Amino acid sequence: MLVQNLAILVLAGFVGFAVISKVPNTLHTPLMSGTNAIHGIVLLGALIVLGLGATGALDQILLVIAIAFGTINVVGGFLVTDRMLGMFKAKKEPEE
Amino acid sequence: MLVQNLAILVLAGFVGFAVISKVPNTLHTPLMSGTNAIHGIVLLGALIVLGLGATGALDQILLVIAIAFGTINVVGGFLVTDRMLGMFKAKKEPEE
Amino acid sequence: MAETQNIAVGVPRESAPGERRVALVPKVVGRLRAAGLDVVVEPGAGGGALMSDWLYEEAGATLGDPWACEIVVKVAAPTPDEIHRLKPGTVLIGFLGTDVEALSTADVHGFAMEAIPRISRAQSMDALSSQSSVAGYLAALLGAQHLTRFYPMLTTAAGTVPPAKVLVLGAGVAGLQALATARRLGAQTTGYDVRPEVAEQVRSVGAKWLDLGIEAIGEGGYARALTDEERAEQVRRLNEAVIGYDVVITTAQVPGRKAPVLVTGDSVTAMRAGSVVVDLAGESGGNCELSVPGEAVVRHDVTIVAPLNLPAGMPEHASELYARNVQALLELLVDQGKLRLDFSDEIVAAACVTRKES
Amino acid sequence: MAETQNIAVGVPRESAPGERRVALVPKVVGRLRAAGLDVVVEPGAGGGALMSDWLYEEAGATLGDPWACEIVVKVAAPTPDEIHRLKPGTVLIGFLGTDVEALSTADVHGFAMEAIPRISRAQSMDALSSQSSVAGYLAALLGAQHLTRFYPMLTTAAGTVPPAKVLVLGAGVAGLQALATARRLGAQTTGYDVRPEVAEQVRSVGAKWLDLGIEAIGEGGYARALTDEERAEQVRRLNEAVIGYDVVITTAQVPGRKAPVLVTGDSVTAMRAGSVVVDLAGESGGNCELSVPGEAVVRHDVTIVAPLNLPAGMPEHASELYARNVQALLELLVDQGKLRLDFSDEIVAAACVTRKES
Amino acid sequence: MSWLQDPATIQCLYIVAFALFIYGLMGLTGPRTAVRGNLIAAVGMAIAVLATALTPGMGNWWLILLGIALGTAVGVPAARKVKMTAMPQMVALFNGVGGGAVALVAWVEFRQSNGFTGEPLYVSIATLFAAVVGSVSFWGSNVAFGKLQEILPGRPITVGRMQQPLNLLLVLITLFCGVAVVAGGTSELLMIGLLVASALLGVAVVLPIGGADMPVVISLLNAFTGLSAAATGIALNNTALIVAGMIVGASGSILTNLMAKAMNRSIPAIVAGGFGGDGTTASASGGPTDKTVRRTSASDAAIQMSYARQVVVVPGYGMAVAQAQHAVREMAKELEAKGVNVYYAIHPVAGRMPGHMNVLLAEADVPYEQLKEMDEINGEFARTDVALVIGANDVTNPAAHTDPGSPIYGMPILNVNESRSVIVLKRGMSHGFAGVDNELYYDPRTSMLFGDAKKSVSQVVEELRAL
Amino acid sequence: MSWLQDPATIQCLYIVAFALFIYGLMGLTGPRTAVRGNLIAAVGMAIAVLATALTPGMGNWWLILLGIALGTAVGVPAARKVKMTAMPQMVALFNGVGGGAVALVAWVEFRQSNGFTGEPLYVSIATLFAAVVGSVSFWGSNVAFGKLQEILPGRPITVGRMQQPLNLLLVLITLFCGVAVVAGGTSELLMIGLLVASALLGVAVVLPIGGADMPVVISLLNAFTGLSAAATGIALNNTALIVAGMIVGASGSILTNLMAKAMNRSIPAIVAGGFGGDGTTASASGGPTDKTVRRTSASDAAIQMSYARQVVVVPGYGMAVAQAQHAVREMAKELEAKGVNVYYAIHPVAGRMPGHMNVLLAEADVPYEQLKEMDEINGEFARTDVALVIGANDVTNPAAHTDPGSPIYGMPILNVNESRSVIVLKRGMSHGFAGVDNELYYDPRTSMLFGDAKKSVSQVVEELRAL
Ligand SMILES: NC(=O)c1ccc[n+]([C@@H]2O[C@H](COP(=O)([O-])OP(=O)(O)OC[C@H]3O[C@@H](n4cnc5c(N)ncnc54)[C@H](OP(=O)(O)O)[C@@H]3O)[C@@H](O)[C@H]2O)c1
Ligand SMILES: NC(=O)c1ccc[n+]([C@@H]2O[C@H](COP(=O)([O-])OP(=O)(O)OC[C@H]3O[C@@H](n4cnc5c(N)ncnc54)[C@H](OP(=O)(O)O)[C@@H]3O)[C@@H](O)[C@H]2O)c1
Ligand SMILES: NC(=O)c1ccc[n+]([C@@H]2O[C@H](COP(=O)([O-])OP(=O)(O)OC[C@H]3O[C@@H](n4cnc5c(N)ncnc54)[C@H](O)[C@@H]3O)[C@@H](O)[C@H]2O)c1
Ligand SMILES: NC(=O)c1ccc[n+]([C@@H]2O[C@H](COP(=O)([O-])OP(=O)(O)OC[C@H]3O[C@@H](n4cnc5c(N)ncnc54)[C@H](O)[C@@H]3O)[C@@H](O)[C@H]2O)c1
Repeated sequence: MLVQNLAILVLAGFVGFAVISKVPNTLHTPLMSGTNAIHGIVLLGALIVLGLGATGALDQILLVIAIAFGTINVVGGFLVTDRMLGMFKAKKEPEE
Repeated sequence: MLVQNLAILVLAGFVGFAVISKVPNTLHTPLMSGTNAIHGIVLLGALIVLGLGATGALDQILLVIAIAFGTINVVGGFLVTDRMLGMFKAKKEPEE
Repeated sequence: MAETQNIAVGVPRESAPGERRVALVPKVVGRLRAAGLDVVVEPGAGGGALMSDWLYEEAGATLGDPWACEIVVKVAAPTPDEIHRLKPGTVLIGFLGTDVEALSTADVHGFAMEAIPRISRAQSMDALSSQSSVAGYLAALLGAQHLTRFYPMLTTAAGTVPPAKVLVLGAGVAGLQALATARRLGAQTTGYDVRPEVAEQVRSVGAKWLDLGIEAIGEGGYARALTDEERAEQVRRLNEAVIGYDVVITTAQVPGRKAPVLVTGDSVTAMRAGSVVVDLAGESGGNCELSVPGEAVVRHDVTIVAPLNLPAGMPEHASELYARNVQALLELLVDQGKLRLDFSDEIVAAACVTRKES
Repeated sequence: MAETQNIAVGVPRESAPGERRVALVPKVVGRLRAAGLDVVVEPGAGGGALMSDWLYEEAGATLGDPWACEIVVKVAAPTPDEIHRLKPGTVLIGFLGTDVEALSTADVHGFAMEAIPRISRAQSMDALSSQSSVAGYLAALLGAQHLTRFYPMLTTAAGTVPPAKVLVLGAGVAGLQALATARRLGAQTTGYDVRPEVAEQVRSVGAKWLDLGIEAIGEGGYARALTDEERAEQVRRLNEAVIGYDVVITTAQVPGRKAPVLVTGDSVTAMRAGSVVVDLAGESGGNCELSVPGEAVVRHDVTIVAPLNLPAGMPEHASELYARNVQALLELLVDQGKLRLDFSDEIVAAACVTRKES
Repeated sequence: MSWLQDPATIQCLYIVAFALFIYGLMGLTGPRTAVRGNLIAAVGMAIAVLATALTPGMGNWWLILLGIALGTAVGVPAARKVKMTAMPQMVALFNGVGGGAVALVAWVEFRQSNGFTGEPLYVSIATLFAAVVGSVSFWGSNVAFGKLQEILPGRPITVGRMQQPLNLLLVLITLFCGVAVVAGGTSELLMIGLLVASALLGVAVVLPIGGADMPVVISLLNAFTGLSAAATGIALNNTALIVAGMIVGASGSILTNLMAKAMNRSIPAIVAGGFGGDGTTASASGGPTDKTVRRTSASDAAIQMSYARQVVVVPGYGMAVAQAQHAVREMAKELEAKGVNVYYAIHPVAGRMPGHMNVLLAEADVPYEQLKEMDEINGEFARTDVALVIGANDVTNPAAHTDPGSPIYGMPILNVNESRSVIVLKRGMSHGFAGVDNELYYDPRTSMLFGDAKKSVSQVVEELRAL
Repeated sequence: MSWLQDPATIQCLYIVAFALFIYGLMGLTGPRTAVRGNLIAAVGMAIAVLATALTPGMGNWWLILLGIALGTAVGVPAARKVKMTAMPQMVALFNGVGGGAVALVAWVEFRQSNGFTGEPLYVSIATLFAAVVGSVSFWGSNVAFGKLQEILPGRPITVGRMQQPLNLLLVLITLFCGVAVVAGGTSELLMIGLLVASALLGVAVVLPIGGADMPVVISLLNAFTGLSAAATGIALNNTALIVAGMIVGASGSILTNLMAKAMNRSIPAIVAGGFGGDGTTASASGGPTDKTVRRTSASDAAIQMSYARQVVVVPGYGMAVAQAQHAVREMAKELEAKGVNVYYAIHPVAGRMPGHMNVLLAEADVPYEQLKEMDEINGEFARTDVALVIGANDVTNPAAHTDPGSPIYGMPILNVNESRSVIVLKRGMSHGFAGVDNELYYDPRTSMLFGDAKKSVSQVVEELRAL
């Protein structure tokens, strides 16, 4: 199980590496923001731990915060990225 | 196990896709030859099946052939690729 | 004395007024010497092109009487006087013109440079092309010199002057060269010709093509003469087109005929004051109605220049190119230092306008 | 009759021989009219530039006696006759020259175009620059016209001619323009100046820089005169350098002095036959020892051209640029249709060479 | 419903989810596909969350919904309302909370498993790694946010020569707590010690870094958060977390590197700055003033222009010196091919001789119709998206209008500063012919592309072609 | 030794191996890193084989060694001795045996497991998939080899209108056998039927494809073999096989696509040809002769020139028509930056007026020193690696020397055919001014880059920049 996960880890690393090879500077910030949204996936971790039965009050509070954090990361991340990318959509509408 | 393997499969597909995005035509043939050598990895399949105890004579003959085939693929593939790529090394030696 | 057995090429001093060219230049003399020919140069022959006698001597020529040589090379057609000085059987090379009666009575082999066929193999002997290049280049400069305005666009602290518009009528060798030269100087160029296939060539020197919708494709790559209606129509449409241009350079010729009139007096009246017409067809009557061949006149505030013998205005290089053409022809006529006229050769046959009775 | 209250600008016909320019062109007349000035043009004033009287009238000028106007604009300095025709208190604008005695006795305000300071704000009035541009352009063409060879490289069936090498001595406004123009025509260009900072400017028009190792930086962006040793050394090194060039264009001037001799007779002798020297400093004595100002002479098979008043060779645009310079100056001198001389203004103060005693 | 809750189904959904992440990320690397790429990644995220919700035995729904509601309530308005200029700090904040979530989950895991008793070694190591990195990322990002939002001062804040020993101490404490836990320690104090020490570390490292370097730091922390998510994935044996986390970790590292390069900074130098080393802070080169200029890069200039409707090229003496005319013409052609209107604004005295620009542009075969005189073009600038000033200086200097003491006062100029943005190509901050400073360069709408004009323009051409 | 044989160790070695594959493959995509990339991948392969050898319980060593020895004895000399021109068929052969190995392994697995009794469904499906694809690949590759080696005729071989029904039949048989086995059939006849039917399918599909399309077909089969290896990996639960196979499958597909595009062919058209559809076969356009010309692409021209020591540009009327002079100059600059000597060979009558080329090249600012007259350059061609003929035709036509009947007989020409290779840029096969055919274009050392000269040269410039 662990080694398989390791294989996946390595492959994912290569994917990340190969995909981001040459990106124009202007896209650096949106891209950072986009990947930032993707690591909002940590939300899943919080969901699982809470969903599968964390019980103590402190634990639950902590996990609710974690879920809230994760949600902010995901939702805010994608929205902000979309807004940043708005400038690429704006092009030449008046003309066409 | 299977799903993990599927995950690996998908990731590997993305890697293959992302790595070969834009390659100059002149490198097409060496690249084909290089990837060809890599799928010589089937040798491993033959090794495992034979090594982990195939017994019948026919099976053993088939597997020896399979190993021979795999070896040809691997060894020949890498060598031929290297020779093809020789032309990229030849450049401008007389000058420098 | 093996050398005395070589046949000799004589280079007279050109006698035509204003002719500054010479049929051979020192550089080419050297090559002919190397090919086993003697060269006799009349003293002062290169004077018009600012090439002194000692340059010829240095190249291996002797100074002396060129008319006694087996081969005499000239630029312009010989005068009657000069024809008298030719020995019978002499090979005479030059622009011999259409009037070859006198020559044939003198019993010489006359090779006319303008009669060399325009086939690929003969391109190195094509003096019409080489001299037209010179003429085209100088025509563009002449336009710039007489124009009261700049060719190029210029944005300065004292305002912007727009680029001059140059129209070239007749896009043969000279016309294309004029277009290219004017464009180099920054003018906006347009070309026109009756042969429609020239449009691509005009564009290939960065000029626009003026399409009037009249075509006249003749033989051998030359234009044919237009019918009367066609001519009238052409002149009418040109009258309209010409008005917008600062410089109009005309090069339209039809071999063996009077040059067509392309720019009428009316057109000139309608042109902007200070504009220029450069008429390269001056020798065959001119493409502009108001041209005075050999002069620059101002009519209706437009300068009309109709130079005669424009190539003589750049004598050294014009002579050099001409001499190379002559050299290439000589190589065809002379074999190992001996004259050998092979009239079965297409070029020799076509170029020979008079032939000694033998 | 509000119009009669406008002050009037008079444009005489230039009287200097060969002067084809005119101080105002119709286009600028229109603008002055729009700015509330009357313009009186002497009949035939634009004739030399091929601009007819009715063009002026169309632009709003009246034909009449320009000398009666409050402001008289000229190109060349007025002759004594002309000075007599000026009313006291008239504002006279033009290239007034160094001899202003006569003017000051005539009690007029003389504004010399050549005295306008070369500061950024005054660039639109800088007639020296605008006329130098014209001169530089024409100098390059003059070289091409007198050279017995091509400027551009040309590979033809009759052999290849190499590009001409053009050297420009003195890379001020005219020199740079000459370099740029010659290069456009395909020549290989090289520039030289005593002011080393000009090297970058020479390269910026695609020319090479000839480094002789002599520097002479004067005031206000002009060159200073060289010391005797410096001059001797410069001439010696130039003698060597000049030999390899087909065309040498000289523009070296030091304000208020005789032009330095840069091309000696010896250099000319050593140049290749057929080469050309174009001497733009003809008016101040010439940069070439053998120059005959105003003529084209052949010495040692080298053509030496020393034109006087070259800008007059392209009268329409030269006049137009000059007129724009004059217009810019007038805008400084005239306020709402009234003369208002503000001698505290740097430009007004510097340009005014004689002042009416008030 | 049963097959839906089959672990295989969930795993397959995870695979679909990360495939969408990757596909979306590929889209994000090109301006044309970026918007769609972001959407695709978002869909992937939705699928991943749904798949998790399907996990058999999930409970605590109310709490989960509470958390999600809270997060949405905070995140959506924040993302919607933030000003475009405040985007970088918003990203920092979002990144920070992500790291915070990781750290919290790790803490709870510690508590739930009673200090990892009975868990395999790799689980404890991965969880602790996640805790440390998440905590550093959370606090570091918050400091970065504070600096950019100007809650904290933007300049480097250090404790002087004590910086390095302090950092070292924090690292040692973190390590000690971690090792103790792995070795079997179950005291929660160890875990809290680890979280606090790494939190302090995050603060201590980011505080000394200057505001100009912040974007790079945020990107670095972003990559860290990704790695911590991957570690959580390993601990929880969750493929989606592993893949998504690792992709962010890898691409984030590359991205950080690219960003640092584009800003002419090296990551070690920046981080060294954080560790009290001698990483010099980025500042405008040259210019004795304390005004700052904004640098830009060829690729940014290219993108900016390719999305413009109208670009006006303002050539000057520098273009002539660099002999950049051919490259300029080429650039214009590329832009025209993208549907951009290109004009050339020719100032009467640009260059060093009358008509200097004309000669050069004609040589490069620029159509006469595109050359505009000053009077003609000055009205156009207000309608121009980008004014590209190539080696021109004096002829664009607003001092000619505004400063009566200036030697160029009274000279008409090209009003490039009226256009929406200005990109100036020159080698450094040196003066033009008139020898005076140019206020234009300090205008917030101006960015400078330093370097020889020919080289810069050629780079822009390349970038345009790559778009 | 024990820890070495730990499955975890072996798995880790596999991970290292495939990481090296990927890294190597990345290297193979650039000319500078390709050689090293290939080596790295080979090292990865060695590690994978070693790791497999470590698997606990391995036996049959002698047989294994026998197989390896056999393979080496055949493979090494074959790879060493093959002529450069025969490389493509050698690759086909190697690919084929790889597919063969997969098919054989699948067969043995079937036999060993007694028709997959007791194996999970996915094992049987994956194995059968491997068997079919491996078999198709083996036989298809062998046919491709035969065609390229000219053992089989290169032209398409079909059974006419029966082709489609035949192929369909073979597909159905294959499917039937496969489904039967999956459904529980254990008869070995089913397996043999499947192998035979897919073998015939491989032959039947490749035979009708013309020789010109072979490289694309080989690449496609290569991708297939990769997929079959991945399937084997799934069946054997072997990560290395899965990853390596899948990478080859994916990259091979992309590569096939790229190759087809570069040859102006579409994969569906090619395969349709194999299935008896109307995929027209690639042939030289224009020209009534049956002589063929070799096409090339901008990227190949770029690579060829960038690795040359000397390139001579031969401009002609076509360059003038296309007004390509600026692009040509740019290209020369790129080449010079790469250390290539560039000259321009100016024929006396190139173009349509004396000095035509001079005017244009001067406009583009080509230094005079690089312009060479005919006499000067003709001696140089023998020392020239690439002669790049841009829109010139008559002036390079050897008929001027060899064919007394030709209208250009006797005209001096540029001896471009003496240089090591010639690239001709023109729009099609039409004639020049003299209206005669040019033998040069059919020379084996000549390749044609069709298209407008300006566009072609600009593409070459782009490719040069991308190198
Ligand atoms: N046109 C005329 O007739 C004439 C005649 C004489 C004087 N002038 C004067 O010249 C000035 C012309 O203004 P302008 O804006 O054209 O030029 P400018 O004000 O002189 O500025 C030129 C700028 O180009 C930059 N530069 C130089 N070489 C460069 C290179 N290789 N690459 C990139 N940038 C380079 C320089 O900055 P860096 O060093 O930082 O790169 C400099 O600031 C005016 O002041 C005018 O009055 C004009
Ligand atoms: N120089 C002179 O003074 C002069 C004067 C008159 C005649 N000539 C004659 O002209 C000929 C000159 O020879 P040359 O080799 O320069 O030219 P050429 O033989 O006329 O061939 C030009 C070639 O360029 C190609 N082409 C045309 N437009 C193109 C474009 N846009 N892009 C790419 N290719 C293009 C054409 O082929 P595609 O259509 O297939 O593209 C054509 O085959 C000689 O035969 C000479 O005798 C010369
Ligand atoms: N085959 C060769 O090697 C070769 C060599 C040299 C020239 N040529 C060709 O021969 C042709 C003629 O060359 P040339 O320069 O000696 O021609 P030219 O001097 O006889 O005439 C000049 C041009 O005027 C044009 N013209 C004639 N009547 C006209 C009219 N009414 N209106 C407008 N234009 C008119 C002609 O079409 C021609 O283009 C050219 O096309 C040239 O390419 C071929
Ligand atoms: N600030 C402005 O706006 C402005 C406007 C116009 C001109 N200028 C500058 O003023 C300078 C002079 O312009 P100009 O053309 O009127 O100058 P000019 O006509 O007085 O002199 C021409 C050139 O000759 C050079 N020269 C003098 N003696 C020489 C010698 N012995 N050898 C070689 N060269 C010698 C000078 O350096 C000068 O470059 C130029 O550099 C120009 O840029 C500035």
